[in-house]
Amino acid sequence: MGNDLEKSEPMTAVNPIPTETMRWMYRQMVLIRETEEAIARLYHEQQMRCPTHLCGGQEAVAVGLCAGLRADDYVFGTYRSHGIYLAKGGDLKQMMAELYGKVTGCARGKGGSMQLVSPEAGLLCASALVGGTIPEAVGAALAIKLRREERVSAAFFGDAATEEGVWHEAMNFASLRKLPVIFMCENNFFAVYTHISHRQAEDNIYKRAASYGMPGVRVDGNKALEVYEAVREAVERARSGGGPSLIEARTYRWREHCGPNCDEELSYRNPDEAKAWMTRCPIQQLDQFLTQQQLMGDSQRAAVRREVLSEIEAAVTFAKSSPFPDASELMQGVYAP
Amino acid sequence: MGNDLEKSEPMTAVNPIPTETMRWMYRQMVLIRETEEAIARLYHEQQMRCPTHLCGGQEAVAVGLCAGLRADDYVFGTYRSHGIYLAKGGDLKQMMAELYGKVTGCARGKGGSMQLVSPEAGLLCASALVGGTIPEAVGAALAIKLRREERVSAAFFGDAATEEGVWHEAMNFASLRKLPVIFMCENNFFAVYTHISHRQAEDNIYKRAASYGMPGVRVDGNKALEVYEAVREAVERARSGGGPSLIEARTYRWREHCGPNCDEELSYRNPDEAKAWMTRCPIQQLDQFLTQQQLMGDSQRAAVRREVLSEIEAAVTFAKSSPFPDASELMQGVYAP
Amino acid sequence: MNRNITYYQALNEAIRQMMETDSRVFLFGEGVPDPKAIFGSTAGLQERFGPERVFDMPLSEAGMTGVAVGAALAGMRPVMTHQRIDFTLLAMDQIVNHAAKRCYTSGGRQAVPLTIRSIIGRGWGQGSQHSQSLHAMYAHVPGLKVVMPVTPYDAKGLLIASVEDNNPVMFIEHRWLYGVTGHVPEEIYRVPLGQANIFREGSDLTIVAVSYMTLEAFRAAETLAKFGINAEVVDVRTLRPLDETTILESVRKTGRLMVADTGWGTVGFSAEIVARVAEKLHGQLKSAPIRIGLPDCPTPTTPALADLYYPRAVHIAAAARAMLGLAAEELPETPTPVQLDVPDKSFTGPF
Amino acid sequence: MNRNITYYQALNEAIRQMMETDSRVFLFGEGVPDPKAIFGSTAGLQERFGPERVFDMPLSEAGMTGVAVGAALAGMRPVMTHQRIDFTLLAMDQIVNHAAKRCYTSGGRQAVPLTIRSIIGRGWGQGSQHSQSLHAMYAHVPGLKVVMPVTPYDAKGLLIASVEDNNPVMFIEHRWLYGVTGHVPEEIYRVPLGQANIFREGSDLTIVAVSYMTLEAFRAAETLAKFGINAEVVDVRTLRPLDETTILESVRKTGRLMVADTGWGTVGFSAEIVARVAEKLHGQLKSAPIRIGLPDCPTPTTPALADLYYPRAVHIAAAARAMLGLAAEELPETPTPVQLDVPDKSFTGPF
Ligand SMILES: Cc1ncc(C[n+]2csc(CCOP(=O)(O)OP(=O)(O)O)c2C)c(N)n1
Ligand SMILES: Cc1ncc(C[n+]2csc(CCOP(=O)(O)OP(=O)(O)O)c2C)c(N)n1
Ligand SMILES: [Mg+2]
Ligand SMILES: [Mg+2]
Repeated sequence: MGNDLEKSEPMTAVNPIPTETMRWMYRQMVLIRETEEAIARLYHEQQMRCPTHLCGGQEAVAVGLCAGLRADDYVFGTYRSHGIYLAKGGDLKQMMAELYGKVTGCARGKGGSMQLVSPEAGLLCASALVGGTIPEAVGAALAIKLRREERVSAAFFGDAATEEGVWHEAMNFASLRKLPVIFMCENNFFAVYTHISHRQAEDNIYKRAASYGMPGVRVDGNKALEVYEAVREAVERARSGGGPSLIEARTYRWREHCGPNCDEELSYRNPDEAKAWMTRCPIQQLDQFLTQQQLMGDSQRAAVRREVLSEIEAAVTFAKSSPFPDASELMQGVYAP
Repeated sequence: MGNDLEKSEPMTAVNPIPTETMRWMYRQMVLIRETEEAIARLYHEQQMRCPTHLCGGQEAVAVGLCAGLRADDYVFGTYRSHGIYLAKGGDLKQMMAELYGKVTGCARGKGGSMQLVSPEAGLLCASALVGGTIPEAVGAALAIKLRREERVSAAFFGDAATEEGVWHEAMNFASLRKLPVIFMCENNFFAVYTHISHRQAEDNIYKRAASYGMPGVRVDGNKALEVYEAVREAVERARSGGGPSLIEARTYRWREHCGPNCDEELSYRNPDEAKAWMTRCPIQQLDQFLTQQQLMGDSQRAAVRREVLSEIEAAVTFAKSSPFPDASELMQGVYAP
Repeated sequence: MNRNITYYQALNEAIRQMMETDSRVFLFGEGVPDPKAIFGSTAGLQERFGPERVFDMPLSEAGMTGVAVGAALAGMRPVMTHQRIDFTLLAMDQIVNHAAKRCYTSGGRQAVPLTIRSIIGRGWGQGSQHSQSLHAMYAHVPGLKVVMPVTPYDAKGLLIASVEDNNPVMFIEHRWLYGVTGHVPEEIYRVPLGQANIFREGSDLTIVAVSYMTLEAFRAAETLAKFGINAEVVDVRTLRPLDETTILESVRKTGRLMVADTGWGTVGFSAEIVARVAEKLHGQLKSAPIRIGLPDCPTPTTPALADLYYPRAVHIAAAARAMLGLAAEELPETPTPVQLDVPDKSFTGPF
Repeated sequence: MNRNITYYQALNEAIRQMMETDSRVFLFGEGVPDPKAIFGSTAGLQERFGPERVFDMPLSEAGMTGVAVGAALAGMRPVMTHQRIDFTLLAMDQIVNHAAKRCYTSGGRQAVPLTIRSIIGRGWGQGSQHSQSLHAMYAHVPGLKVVMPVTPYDAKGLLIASVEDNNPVMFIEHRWLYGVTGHVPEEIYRVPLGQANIFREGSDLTIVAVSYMTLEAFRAAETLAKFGINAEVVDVRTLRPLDETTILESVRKTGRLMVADTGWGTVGFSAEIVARVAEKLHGQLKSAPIRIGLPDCPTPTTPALADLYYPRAVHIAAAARAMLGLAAEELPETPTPVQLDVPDKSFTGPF
């Protein structure tokens, strides 16, 4: 599918990407991938008792986005937000504990995998309702503008979310008020089992930005650096008062829509297409690039793996050993004091 | 504003408009104009006790649309539907009686001006909710396609309705399924007192059709023939399986948003702009054209006026002399048998 | 000093004072800056605070409610207006699935300090899509607060309390109340959410009333007084959280319950009041409770039927007499001569 | 011949037979043609009737409900599915402002023969946005019908009656019922809308139950029988129009009322039942009525709290004992050992 991409080469000589940023992206992608893999392994123990949507294969989008954001910027996610939660700097222990329904979870066990939240990391809302957080991201951008802050706000959503009316309403208002928001569409071509061609008249998400007088670009969502560059441009525009941008990042989900398994046997996706995407693994691609550029060697690669795995192991242990919320918490927190 | 129109000349030599059609358009516009004027005069008697949105000045859009439709085609309107109701062939007596809340009304006095309906004329729904009938028109088009009929369905809506999410959702689905529907946007630049520039990022409604792979054109909504030609093209496309079209017809409301009065004193609209539009009266323009082409003379013009005025007088008499619904009707018709 | 102002002026003053004292408060909605200014309740505010903090919005109820929720999550305190509560149905996903859930589902770490103003009403052929009274739907949802002020005093005090509250509040006004006058202090004050108000003391029966129906109930009570019947009128004011204590106390005292609601009875707010009393005061009612509300059908536009659709003081009074076992009697219809689909100028307070 | 099939098979058969007998019927919704086929209820239908009459839809709940309303106005009989009732909140404007109003507001000249299937449920950490039971909101609205079948027999008979009905019907299924089995005739038959069902006869108290709670109530009744308490379980089946007669008759007989609802109690459906009984059977209850429903808070995801959130047979049985003035007693929890957030395989009928 490379051919239907706007640009295929990630690097511009003009404005090189800092090595640290690239190393960070690599590390975050490995962290996300290994976390999802660990969840996939452990889910069968049936101790994580909530619907769980893994993002394996799509890591470059969340990481490319967050690489371009500051710690105090806002992001809004979906039910598939493990990646964005971790990329934005959410605490892994708290995330794991949330999946295990423990009181030490990021939502004290009340939100589960679909509603991860990390106010301190800037993830203000992840919603189980498709499209639900898109206008909310615009609202956060409005808050930023009203307070004359330098922050930006990012809406992270899937291809099907653009079919919801609120997407259209949010795009229009964001552009009307020139708000500092980035619409990051993670186009993995599917809504559960339904291909985009059965849901959308045209496969042209990024082009629809024109309806709102907004710049829109399409990038290879499996190339972290390409995503990052588009984000960097959009963020500069937003911070300098230039208003919102739409980025369509095309990528692919490796596992089933919801749950820990793979589901080729359901054959709603073309196996060759799937294979093609998997050979274009976002992590391997960045790995190769860093290796070629001699920015990463075997020892570093191994170190990253070691660190990440022990972090995950620690998080799982923390989650499993944490207590469940006390019965008294059932009726607590319905209203804010 | 002529300059920001796609095409300004109504006539094409290729496919001339039948004289009968043009005469019919003239007559219908006069009928609608005089009906609205009569309502404006009579409203102060406070016998029409429901919110009433007049369409004076915008007649060419409804008439240009319906001139291109067949009697068995469907239309869906808004709370401002006197024009579309009459243009599509709705019964004037029943409309007047409805405004007077009489049992002889098109909705037995239960719908009022905002919810006119005429199943026999093909007006299936007019809604007091902005945008509400747009997807419904698409649904009727789906019914047409499922039944393999030759009809088309038309959604008639204002500029602000395109801000509603359902417009986006309806546009996408109509194009996805190549449904025989015409999206007729009556852009009078205002939502109540609010100019389009305060509501929409771009003044480009017709261009947004591209997002859905749908043809979109902008026409001078004060030129009935120009509207008609765009409709004729769209209808041909729809009937021949070519799918939906979007038409943006730019026009201007002469009176207040809701009610019988003019409201220059509120000065939310530029008086020069208003004057410019009024001098471009849709009826006068067609009148001039027909006169130039010697398709209409003074006697015919006078005859039309005479007929129309007596029709209206008869309708008002009918409405005023009709009985109110009986008390027993209050709880009737909540459910269909 | 006893200053009487109107309901809409009280709302206007509350918003102005909140915006003056808290830079996080902003106001938006269809028609907010327009010449009609939401029945005058937003008049002058854009001039005063500028188009950044006070603005109109696109016709995007769902999206704009989401914008408000997002701004609230980011630390602002938005006040949003809908010209009719019917329009809030387009925003139900944001209100019920999002705003109402955020605090609980974040383990209490987040708050959505959001006030959503909307308007219910009656009269002038508004019809089935423009005159619904849908507060019951919101009163059903934990995580939301639902407020319906009747007097100018409460309008200001409850609006200030709502804007200062850290939760999503459905603040529901009634078209026929904007012209009502009453005493309103100039300074900032609060009427706490969750407290009902004994609008009129009485001993023979309790009429629990919602929004505008409080005035019809009050008028009915005055009529009943002429027959020596002393009705207590309880203005619910806040439907959620509900002030069960005040209501139960009153019913315990009078032994009789009538509920006068602006909405439909079936699975409505009035059902909750009757159910609470049945559960908590079993065997203490001297007669069967009565619900006065809209008949179980949509709103007809024709005045001929609308006049029969909306319950008024006469119906409340008649029902009260029946409840007390008194013979049916022709009760004086007020106002007379009757034009029932417009507010009664002779009955605008001060309350 | 006594054929036992599952709830989802019964639904599937109903749709298939309706589509075979009436070319105006078509079926669409998210996931309708996908491998999971809405818990199997739409399996094979696209293969059988083709992609024109059976299709998936874009993520556009509001717009697609409008499409269904428009198709119905144009003479079709759409069957729409929503995978969760939470999603119908995006379509409230079309359902409440449009579908519910068309017949009345056209003076009875139009009909909207539309069936909207949606799903409620419990368990497996669905959480606050994916497990609400919002039927009360729809039961409040005149012009809508609301159906909640429990048995496979009713699932088929009520779905056929709904599709044949000329009004918008909210047809609400429960996730935990799809695997339940029961006797279902092969031929087309109807279970009339508006008729409750005495699910279990009894004399000591009446348990009016909604959807899945009918099974928990039934199980509770079996437990209570061991204590010599004979509970009558009334399955409401249709919430609107409501079969008041059957309910009142049962309560008149038993003199005791409990309502077991899948939703919230406050301003919920259970309030309506209690209110009706209070109005129509004043003084005839031997003890205060009891409502069993969800606590007044959103759904927590963690099983530790969800297990406390959803009422079960033990709670119903305990409440019944209390109502009858019997000493509290440790009641056997079924199923045991307990995994409360998944359906109990040992309790799938036949019903
Ligand atoms: C409003 C709403 N409608 C339907 C659903 C059911 N649903 C959950 S995820 C999903 C697919 C969404 O696809 P996409 O937006 O592309 O995101 P992806 O899952 O591919 O990451 C659907 C239909 C929902 N959660 N919310
Ligand atoms: C969903 C909804 N939101 C708001 C309103 C209030 N309202 C009635 S008409 C109107 C203006 C609509 O403008 P437009 O669509 O351009 O149509 P026009 O009145 O200009 O013909 C508004 C905001 C409504 N009726 N429905
Ligand atoms: Mg997707
Ligand atoms: Mg307009």
